[in-house]
Order: sequence, then structure tokens, then C-alpha cells
Amino acid sequence: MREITFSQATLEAMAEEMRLDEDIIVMGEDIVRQGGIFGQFKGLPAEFGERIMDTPISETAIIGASVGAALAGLRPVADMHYADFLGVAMDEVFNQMAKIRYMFGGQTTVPMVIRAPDGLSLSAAAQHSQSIEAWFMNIPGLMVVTPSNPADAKGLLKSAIRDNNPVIYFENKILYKEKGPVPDGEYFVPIGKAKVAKEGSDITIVSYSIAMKKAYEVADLLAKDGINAEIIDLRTIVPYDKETILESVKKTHRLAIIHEAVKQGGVGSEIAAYVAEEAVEYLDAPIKRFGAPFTPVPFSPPLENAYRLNSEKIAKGLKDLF
Amino acid sequence: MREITFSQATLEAMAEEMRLDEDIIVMGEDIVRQGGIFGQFKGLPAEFGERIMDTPISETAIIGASVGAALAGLRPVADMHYADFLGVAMDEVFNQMAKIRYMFGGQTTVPMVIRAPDGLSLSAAAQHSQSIEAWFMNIPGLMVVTPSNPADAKGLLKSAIRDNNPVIYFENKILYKEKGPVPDGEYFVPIGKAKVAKEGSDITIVSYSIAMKKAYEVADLLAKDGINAEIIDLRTIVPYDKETILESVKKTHRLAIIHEAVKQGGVGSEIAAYVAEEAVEYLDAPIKRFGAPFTPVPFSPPLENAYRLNSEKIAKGLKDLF
Amino acid sequence: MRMVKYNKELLETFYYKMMKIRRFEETVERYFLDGEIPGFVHLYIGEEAIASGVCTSLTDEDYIASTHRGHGHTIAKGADLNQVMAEIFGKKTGSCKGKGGSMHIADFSVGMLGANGVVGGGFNLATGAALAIKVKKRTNVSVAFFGDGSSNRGTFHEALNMASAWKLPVIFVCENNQWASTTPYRTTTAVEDISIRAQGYNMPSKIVDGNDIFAVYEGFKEALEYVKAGNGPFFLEAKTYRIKGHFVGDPEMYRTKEEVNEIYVNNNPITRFEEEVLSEKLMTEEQLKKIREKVEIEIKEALNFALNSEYPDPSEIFDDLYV
Amino acid sequence: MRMVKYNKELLETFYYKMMKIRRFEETVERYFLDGEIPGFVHLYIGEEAIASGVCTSLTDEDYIASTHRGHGHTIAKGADLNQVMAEIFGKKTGSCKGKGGSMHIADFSVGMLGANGVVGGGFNLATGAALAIKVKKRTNVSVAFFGDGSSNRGTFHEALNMASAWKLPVIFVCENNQWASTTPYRTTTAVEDISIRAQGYNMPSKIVDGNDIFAVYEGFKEALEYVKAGNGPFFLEAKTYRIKGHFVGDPEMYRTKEEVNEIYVNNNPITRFEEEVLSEKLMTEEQLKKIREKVEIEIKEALNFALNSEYPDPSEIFDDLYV
Ligand SMILES: Cc1ncc(C[n+]2csc(CCOP(=O)(O)OP(=O)(O)O)c2C)c(N)n1
Ligand SMILES: Cc1ncc(C[n+]2csc(CCOP(=O)(O)OP(=O)(O)O)c2C)c(N)n1
Ligand SMILES: [Mg+2]
Ligand SMILES: [Mg+2]
Repeated sequence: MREITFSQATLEAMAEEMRLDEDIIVMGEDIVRQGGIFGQFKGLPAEFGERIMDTPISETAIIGASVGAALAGLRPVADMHYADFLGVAMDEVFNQMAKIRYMFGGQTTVPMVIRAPDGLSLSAAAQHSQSIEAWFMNIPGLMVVTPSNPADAKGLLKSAIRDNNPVIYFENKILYKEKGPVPDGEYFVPIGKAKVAKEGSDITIVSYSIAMKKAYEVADLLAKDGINAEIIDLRTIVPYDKETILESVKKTHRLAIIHEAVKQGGVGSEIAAYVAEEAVEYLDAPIKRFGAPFTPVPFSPPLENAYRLNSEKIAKGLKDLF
Repeated sequence: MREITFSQATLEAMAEEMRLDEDIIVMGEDIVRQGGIFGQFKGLPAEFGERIMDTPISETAIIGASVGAALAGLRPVADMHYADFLGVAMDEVFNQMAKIRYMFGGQTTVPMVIRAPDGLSLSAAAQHSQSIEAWFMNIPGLMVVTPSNPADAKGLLKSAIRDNNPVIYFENKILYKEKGPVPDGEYFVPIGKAKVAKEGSDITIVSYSIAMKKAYEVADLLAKDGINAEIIDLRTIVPYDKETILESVKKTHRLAIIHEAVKQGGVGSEIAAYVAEEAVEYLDAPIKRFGAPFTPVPFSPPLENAYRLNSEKIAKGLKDLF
Repeated sequence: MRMVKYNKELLETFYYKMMKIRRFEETVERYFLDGEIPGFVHLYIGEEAIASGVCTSLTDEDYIASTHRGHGHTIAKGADLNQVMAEIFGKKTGSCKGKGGSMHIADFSVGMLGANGVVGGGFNLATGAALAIKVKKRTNVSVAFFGDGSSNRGTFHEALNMASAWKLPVIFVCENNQWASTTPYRTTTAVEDISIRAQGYNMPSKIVDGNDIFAVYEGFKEALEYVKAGNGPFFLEAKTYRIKGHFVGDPEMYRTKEEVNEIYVNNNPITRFEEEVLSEKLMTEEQLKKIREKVEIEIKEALNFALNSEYPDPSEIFDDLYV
Repeated sequence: MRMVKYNKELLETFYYKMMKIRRFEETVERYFLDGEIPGFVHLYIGEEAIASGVCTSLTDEDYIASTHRGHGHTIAKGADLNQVMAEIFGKKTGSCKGKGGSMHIADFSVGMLGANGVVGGGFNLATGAALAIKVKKRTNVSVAFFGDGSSNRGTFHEALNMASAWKLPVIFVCENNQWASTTPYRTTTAVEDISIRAQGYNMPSKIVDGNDIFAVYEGFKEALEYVKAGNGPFFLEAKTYRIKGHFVGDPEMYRTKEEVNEIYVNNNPITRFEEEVLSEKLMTEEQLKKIREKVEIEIKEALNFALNSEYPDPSEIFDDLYV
């Protein structure tokens, strides 16, 4: 299979879908002239002209107008620049976008996608490094996807654009440059379905997005001790794939969840709670969650490093379960 | 002990603190002329004059200016009207208020309180009925309290106002009119400390705010079957009182969490995950979470009723654990 | 005389729309006070000339975004009255199947994109709908109704700037009813005329007497011409007054009954219309009466429809969340 | 001649502040490109006259709220240069102990309430600080520096309205540098002069040449007088140009080198100042040189301080979150 970057994979998804459907428009800050701050829109303006729009620095208008445009027949893709700025448009996201279909009794759909680049990068500090996907697990009406590699990035973005529900697409900033195999031809990665990324028998590691890299590292470290980890890539966090998780835990009898976001109140809490509710009798060990410490993201490299997930520490923590 | 309403208890807290400290100011929409939409500010304008301020309908300014005022020496209390509008000011809450102390290396404090009336009331529907406290568990830098009765309402509000950290004070709209015993004289309820509201031996029920009523009802129902429930009122959800929870679970070997907020990704997820991480070996049964279904709040009474917590159903679910 | 240019049909439409809203609101008020209507209700009484004067010039392919005070807009836009009434009663037959209620009334089939429980939530929705019109090269327009108080929300600013920068076909209609809940708008709003803010977006504006349906109609027509010519958005400010409490049940401790009554008697948009068309002999009392009777029948029918409809079944709670 | 009224001390302060910022930024740029400075860095080169012209009239008891482009404001407000430099290098000795970096530089000891990674995050902070000044009956002012692009944020609107409705002592200083990152501001901003928006808040405004420190200084003094007299806020727009890329490392594909160079050569606030004071014989080349030398020493010292300081210990990650 050909290898392309995550960023290119998203570009392919956008271009393919935009060619097929004229109703798709794209708006965001600084996406036209330089192709987006991470190059993820490069070339689209040349091909699609006015369908790619530079917005004012007005996040409520970016999301709110996208919702309005969706109600009037378009399929907007709105770029958030940084996921950290979702707070600016939070009312539009949770009180409008997420609720319109339901509170108006199904009269309409809100087919739109928010692209939200997230995660730690190099010392971008407290307001440009966050992963806030957990908030949206608690907000009915949205779908939330979190690709971890180029193939999923493309397949999930295409699914998100085609979906008639509002979707938040969290794309990790460090992943943009990562290369990986991407199928030729048209394909979709279904929303709501997790992937068993690596089969194993001794412990289930659930992860998503950039933390999948750690999951693999941890699995390798565990393998050295003869522990065979199964890795589940959630891909979608709302709705998350309960069946795949349960099935795996029933097989391995141990569970760990790894994400880059803050551990407390994170996605891992929901997954852990779900398993403790539905399959506690299968567990041979405590459920372990790994995520960021309970502080904002610090700037200085040594502090930021201390803030990051650490595969060795995780592996050590997991070995203790055996 | 004298009995006063929750609403009056908050009024006493405000008045007592404002008398002692001239730096406390209060701002919000519609609080001066009619005493707040739930009467929770009644009388304060008469006593404190210009220190109680009607704001424009500008939630980012209400929170943002409160933060700025806190940086310049005041101790603002900002009223959110409805917790549902926190989304409008979410950036101010999570990127400014919560982070300023940390990201500026402890140069300053941000002593302020956000009062956020939340929860279901009678058919207020999707945008005026929400309980969104779980989001803030995932945001380092805040303290979050959730009183369940008049005495705690007063004691926690006084603690919140005195605290030099930013505090979100979620006050349930239905509780305002509830009466309960409130101590005479000055007292404080410490932030971060849960209360064992009822001792028991067979199952631990963790709850807070309005759902505490359900916790008592459920305990009564369980008692009929000879099940003696211990009830923990969290009082504070950030930081939550891990010790009290663990201690109880180690005694009862069963755990349930009840809150009015959406179950998925709720506070219950974090509590359940924490126990599954730290004390799974003490559990004799699955951990049960009870919360709202995964939909926005519907308007029509029969739908809203179906949306509410139901003590019978919860009790039935818990009996199955034995 | 300014009214000679209005043909009979138009005059009838004006009166019909205004009366329909007025009688609808009076009916809702009564049933709310009787405890038959759940939730919050914000009445449009005294402001009927605005929605009616505006929506008369719109078709079902034009969009409106409304506010918490949305019944008037919904009715003026031509929504099915039975369904609107049933929704407010929380019935399964309501426009939103009972999921929305008064604060979330909507009828997408006539381009009514919804009331909004979030003050200022509609600015961006209307702007986005206008963007869709522009992208699809349609000739329609989008209208955002909004209150004086809501003009202090950041969304006002972001939407108006975007609409103007992108020259979108949207008309911002300010219903300046002097009050934002319990607060006289001037105490928290730095300007007397909200429309002066249009200058900050390079947008033309006009102030009209919002209790004079002819003035509203003319002002809106001017806006419509400007916008339809591709010039971008327009700002129309209609000066009016909120006759009823902020919501039904409001103790109204912040103003006197006299102040309100003064306006209700002397500046009532419906009475003014009646007096004007009668004194100008453009309509007869007989004609007006016929319209009132028609309205009465429709209101009664809507009420019966609502009262006789079933509540949704609890199981419907999970319907209509995702596609 | 307009400058005869400026005494030597003031002229020296102008030059000193501007040169200090310029040389600081050039130093930071070099070390950033060398990979020694982590994170994002937005340079203030070409805009020095604004922060310098404004802050010269402020004391440590006056507040400023800054932006992502905050070094100039911080230095002009009198922050300790060593600590500022160390912070940008991520050192423990930095003003924020290495937790903030360039985008979150702050020095509360001189009333500098922080840079802000959120564009438009400062409007409300400055307004709130002004509220505190008013409540405490102090005679100080608060200043919000902000970019042209940020004037499209809703926070701009909410803060300006609140400040005016409450007559708060705050001065909004717009640094209109023609660009919002890669976007020429006029393509997304509906007005040419941002300051026209002040009218929407009943607020006086003034436009000055932001590359002329005398104009900035005078304009700000006018604002200060107005505000200190208790009249409420004032809006000052300084026209300038962003000489460097949006951030260090910006490929700048959206404009030509010629366009930038033109302005750097012909409208450089520092060169303009030098030429003017020399030609007016208000300062000598000798005097200017002495100041430059002083600046050079301070920059070198700050750099050495930063380079020789330690990084924070990983364990410090948990410090300074809660009180
Ligand atoms: C974002 C938000 N803030 C506050 C409220 C509470 N609220 C509902 S209506 C209202 C007053 C609105 O005033 P205005 O915009 O003038 O409309 P009017 O009620 O006069 O029609 C307020 C403050 C809300 N619903 N949403
Ligand atoms: C809320 C928010 N939206 C977007 C950004 C990304 N961003 C950083 S600086 C910038 C441009 C700011 O332009 P302007 O306000 O004119 O300031 P300048 O950079 O020209 O000094 C943008 C869009 C941000 N940091 N915060
Ligand atoms: Mg009003
Ligand atoms: Mg700029």
C-alpha cells in the first residue's frame, strides 16, 4: 500500500468528497492563503475556489454559521484552528449544533463536521496543547471521532462528511506529519466501530489518537516480559464501541486505557466505569487509566516532558497487574 | 436548629461575607431589580448598593471581567443565570480563569466564584435544564462544589467566597425552595471533603446536589429489603474526596453513583473508574451508575418525567447486586 | 395618503397576521396561567407589527431565525397554527413532537429555523442560512429577529461582521422593546439606538416605528431591495415596547402598571392599524370583523387540536436524536 | 515644532523603550531560529512605537492586558528584562517560572496582567481590572492592547459595551498592523478603521499613526485625560504594519518581501524617531548612541541570565496550580 501522511490523507478525503458533493464548503481561519496552519488544507483553495473560505477570528460565527448553513442545505466543514478554541464556540456546539435536531423533534438534520486539531506539540503551552474530547462524551447529539493514523484519518473524515449528524473530528497535531499505509480507491471507516489493532490474550489496552503510539510501545515492552497485550483503537469516542471493548476484556481479564488528555474525568473514566459496570466479574486486576496529570500544560520542555505519557512508566504500572 | 430555604441560606452566606469584605462584588443579569430569577439575590442590592451589579447579556464579559477584577484585587461573585449559559463563557472559564495562576507561574491568584443554577426544572427544556458539572472535572485549575441542602449551601458558598482559587458553585434550581436545618452563627463547609450522610454497611451510594434526594429514597427502598445503604454526599466534585469514598467501599463492598446529569461521561464515570482502579478487589458486585439518558432534555412533561431519575428503578437495579 | 398604495389583500394580511398573533398569545397566556401549558412562555403582545410587517414580504424559501419570544415570528412566517399550539402544550402532534415547547418552537417547512432559548443564538444561524443562499446562488434572504438586550452578546458582533465581510443576504431585525427581562435596556446597553452599531460593520441601517406595521413593512422592503441587489446585509431597528411581563408569571416589580397601560392604550399596533384604516376609509369595520372572526375560528381550532392531542409516549424520548 | 515640548528625559525614554524592544525581539528571533527557544514566538518588530508611546504614561499601578504578541507590551510596561528573557527560554528564573513562555509572558508586579494565547482574551480582563479600579476608587487606568483581527471576536463587543455602560477607566488600544496571521485584515473585517466601531458603544475614538511615537504618545495622553476625568472608556487606533512573519518561522507565502521591505525602510518607527530628533536637533547622535549602548548591555545581560539559568525541575509541574 502507498504511504502518505496523515495530513495528506485528510486532504484526499476532503478533495474526494468535495468533488462529489457541491454542497460541501469549508471555513476557518487562515486556511486559504497558506493552506492551514498545519498545511491540512493545502491545494483545496486552488481546486475549489470560493468553497474554501477564510473567516474572521470569530469562532462563534464559524460554528454558528456552519450550523445555519447546514440547516439551509449545505454540508459545512468548519476548522477550529486549535481544539483549544472550541471553548469560544462552546454554546454553538452544545446548545445549537448538538441539540437542534432533537429539540425540534427531528424536523431537520445538521450535517456538518468540526475539525479540531488537538494535543501536545512542542511547548505550545497551556492554551494551545489541550485534548478536550472528554467533554463531548457528556453531550448528547454529537458524534466524536479521533483517528490515530493516516488510513483512519481519511476513512473517518469521509464518513464524517457523509454523515447527517454533526461530527467533531479531533485530529492530533503531531500526527499530521506521520506517514502510514493508505488504501487506494474509495473507502470509509465506519463511525462508532473500534478496531482491534493488535490481538492479544493477557490484557486489553484501549486507546485512540496519538496515544495509540504509546499503546504499541507499551505492548512491545510488555511482550518482553511475556505479556501479550490486545490493543483496541477506539477510533470513535461517541458513540464508543462497547461490544468490542467488552469482548476483549472478557478474553483478557485485564483493562488499561491510555489517552493524552487529562486523566481525571477523561474518556478513560467512562470506559473504565462501563467495564466496571458490565464486566467487573471478568476482571482479574484493577482497571488502570493513564492520562495527563491534573494541571494545565506547562511550557518549558522539561515540564512538558514530565507532562507527557511515558511508555516505560505505563508498562511498569501494567506489569504490576500480573 | 432553625429551618430556612436553600435560597435563603445562599443569601445569608453572601450577606455575611460581603459585610466582612468590601472587595466582594456581585454581578449578573437581572439580579438587582427583582433579586435574581430565583430570588437568590433578594435584599442584597438594598444592603450593598453598587456592589451588586446588573450586567449586559454578555456572558463572556461577566466571567472575563470577573477574572480581570480578581486580578486587580476584588473578589467577584458572578451569576450565570443558568448553568446552561456557561458554554457562552467557556473560553473565559477554562482558558483564563482556570489557567491564569498556573500558566503565569503562581504570580497571582484568581479569587472568584461562579454561581451556576442547574438541573431539571418543570419543562424548561433542552437549553435551560442541564447539569454540566462533569466537564469541569476534566479541567485542572478549578474547584467545583455542588451543595445538596441549605446548610451545605451556606457553608460551601462561604468557603467558596473565601477561597483564593476560582470556584464554580453549582446550585440546583429545584433545591432553592427546599427548607432544611441551618446552624446559627458562622460556619464553613470545607471544600474537598465529602460527608457520610447516612451510615450503612451493605452498599455505598455516592451522590450530590439534587440527586441526594433520590439517594435517600433509594436507601429507604433498599431498607425494606433489609439492605443497609451508606450514602456519601460528595459536596465537592473537584477535588473529590477519594478517601471517604474508598473507605466506605472497603466497608460495604458495593458502589453506586447517582446524579441527575447525563450518565455517559458524567461525574459517576470518574468515581467508578477511580474505585475500579484503586479498590476493585473489595468489590462484590458491579459498580452501578445512574444518571440521565443520552439525549438532550425534552420539553413535554411525560418525556421529561421519563428523563428523570427514578428511585424505584434505581432501587430495583441495586437489589439485583445482592 | 401613505396607504393608498396598499391593496386590499395586503391590508387584510397585515390585520390577519397581527390579530392571529395577538389572539394566539392571549389564549396561550390564559392556558398557561391555568396551569395547562408547561415550561416558560414569553409573549409577543404589543410587538405584532414587527413580525407581521416583515414576514409579509417573505416566502417559505426565505429563512428566519427567532428568539425565546418566538410565537409571533413563527405564526407570521406561516407555520401551521395547530401544530404550533400543540407544541406549546407539549403534545405529540406539535411541530417538534413535544420535544421543544414554546422556547423551541420551529417549523422548517416554512423556513422558520427555530426559536432559541439562548439569547443571541440566532444571529449566526441566520448568517449561515444566508451563506447557504449565496453559495447556492438562490435569490432568497435570511432574517434574524433579535431583542435589544441580545445586541450585547458577542454573537451579534461576530455574525454582523461576517455577514458584511462576506456580503451575505441577511437582514438583522432588532425588536427594541426597551426591556431585557427586568432590566431597562439603556442601563446595560451603551447606546440609545441599537442600529448605530451597524456602522461598525459598514452596514446600512434604518429605524422604524415598530408599532406601525406600515412603517415596518416599508422599512423591510427597503432592506429587502438592498439585500437582494447583492449589496450584503441590512440592519432594521423597530422601536416597540414589551407589553406583558418578560415571561408569563413575571411579578414585574421593575415597572409600574401605569407605564405599561399607557402604551397599551395609546400605542397598540393593532388598535393603531384599525384606527388608521378606518379613518382613511381603506377598510370597513365589517371587513375587520370578518378577519377577526376568521382568526377566532382558527385559534379555537388550534386550541381544540392541541387540547385533544395526545402527549408523546415516554418511549419517544430516544427518537430524533441521531439520524 | 511639535517636539519642542518634549523634554530630554521623555525623548530618551521613547528611544530607550523602542530600542529595547527592537533589540530584544531581534535577539529572540535569532535564538529561536537557532532552536534554543521553545514554543511559538510572535515578534513586535515594527510596532514598538505603540507599546512605548502608551506605557510611558503609565505607572506600575495601571494595568495592561496583552496579546499573543506580548513582548513589546511587557518590556514597555517595565517588566524585569532578565525574567522576561528567561521565561521565553523556558527557564526556572523566568517571570512565570517557565510555565508560560512567550505566549504567556506576564509580570503582575508592574501591572502587566499577561499575554494571552487566546486572541481577544484580553478585552474582558482589562475591563474587569478597570472595574476593580473604579470600585476601589483608585485613580488608575487599565489598557487593553489588541490586534485588528481580534476586533472581530465577540469579546471585543461584550467588553466595550460593558466598559462604556459602566463608564470604566479603560483604554482600548488597537494595533492595526494590517494582518491577522496570513489574512489581510480587510478581507475578513467589514470596516477599514476599526475605531469606527467605538460609535457602537458611545465611546470616543482617535486614530493615530502607530509608527510615530509622538502621535501615539499624544493620542494616548488625550485618552488618559478623558478617562481619568471619569468619562468612561476611550478607543485609540494605531495604524501600523507587521514587519515580521506572524510567528518566527512563518513562510509568509501571502505577501511579498518587497511590500514588507518598503515599509521597513520607509516607515520604521525607530528610524523615523531618529531622523526626526536629529533633524530637529532635539537629540544628538551621541545621545542616541549612548542609549543604544545601554540597551545592548541590558539585552546581553538578560540573554546571559536566561542562558545561564536552569530549567525547572520536572517535579515543579505540580506547583502553582491551586493556592
Ligand atoms: C445567553 C443567554 N443569557 C441570558 C439568558 C436569559 N434571558 C432570557 S431572555 C433575556 C432578556 C432578553 O432581552 P431581549 O434580547 O431584549 O429580548 P426580549 O426578551 O426583550 O424580547 C435574558 C437575559 C438567556 N436565555 N441566554
Ligand atoms: C480565539 C483564537 N482564535 C484564533 C487564534 C489563532 N491566532 C493567533 S494570532 C491570530 C491572528 C491575530 O491577529 P491580530 O489580532 O490582528 O493580531 P496580530 O497577530 O496582527 O498582532 C490568530 C488567528 C487564537 N490564538 N485564538
Ligand atoms: Mg428587549
Ligand atoms: Mg493584526
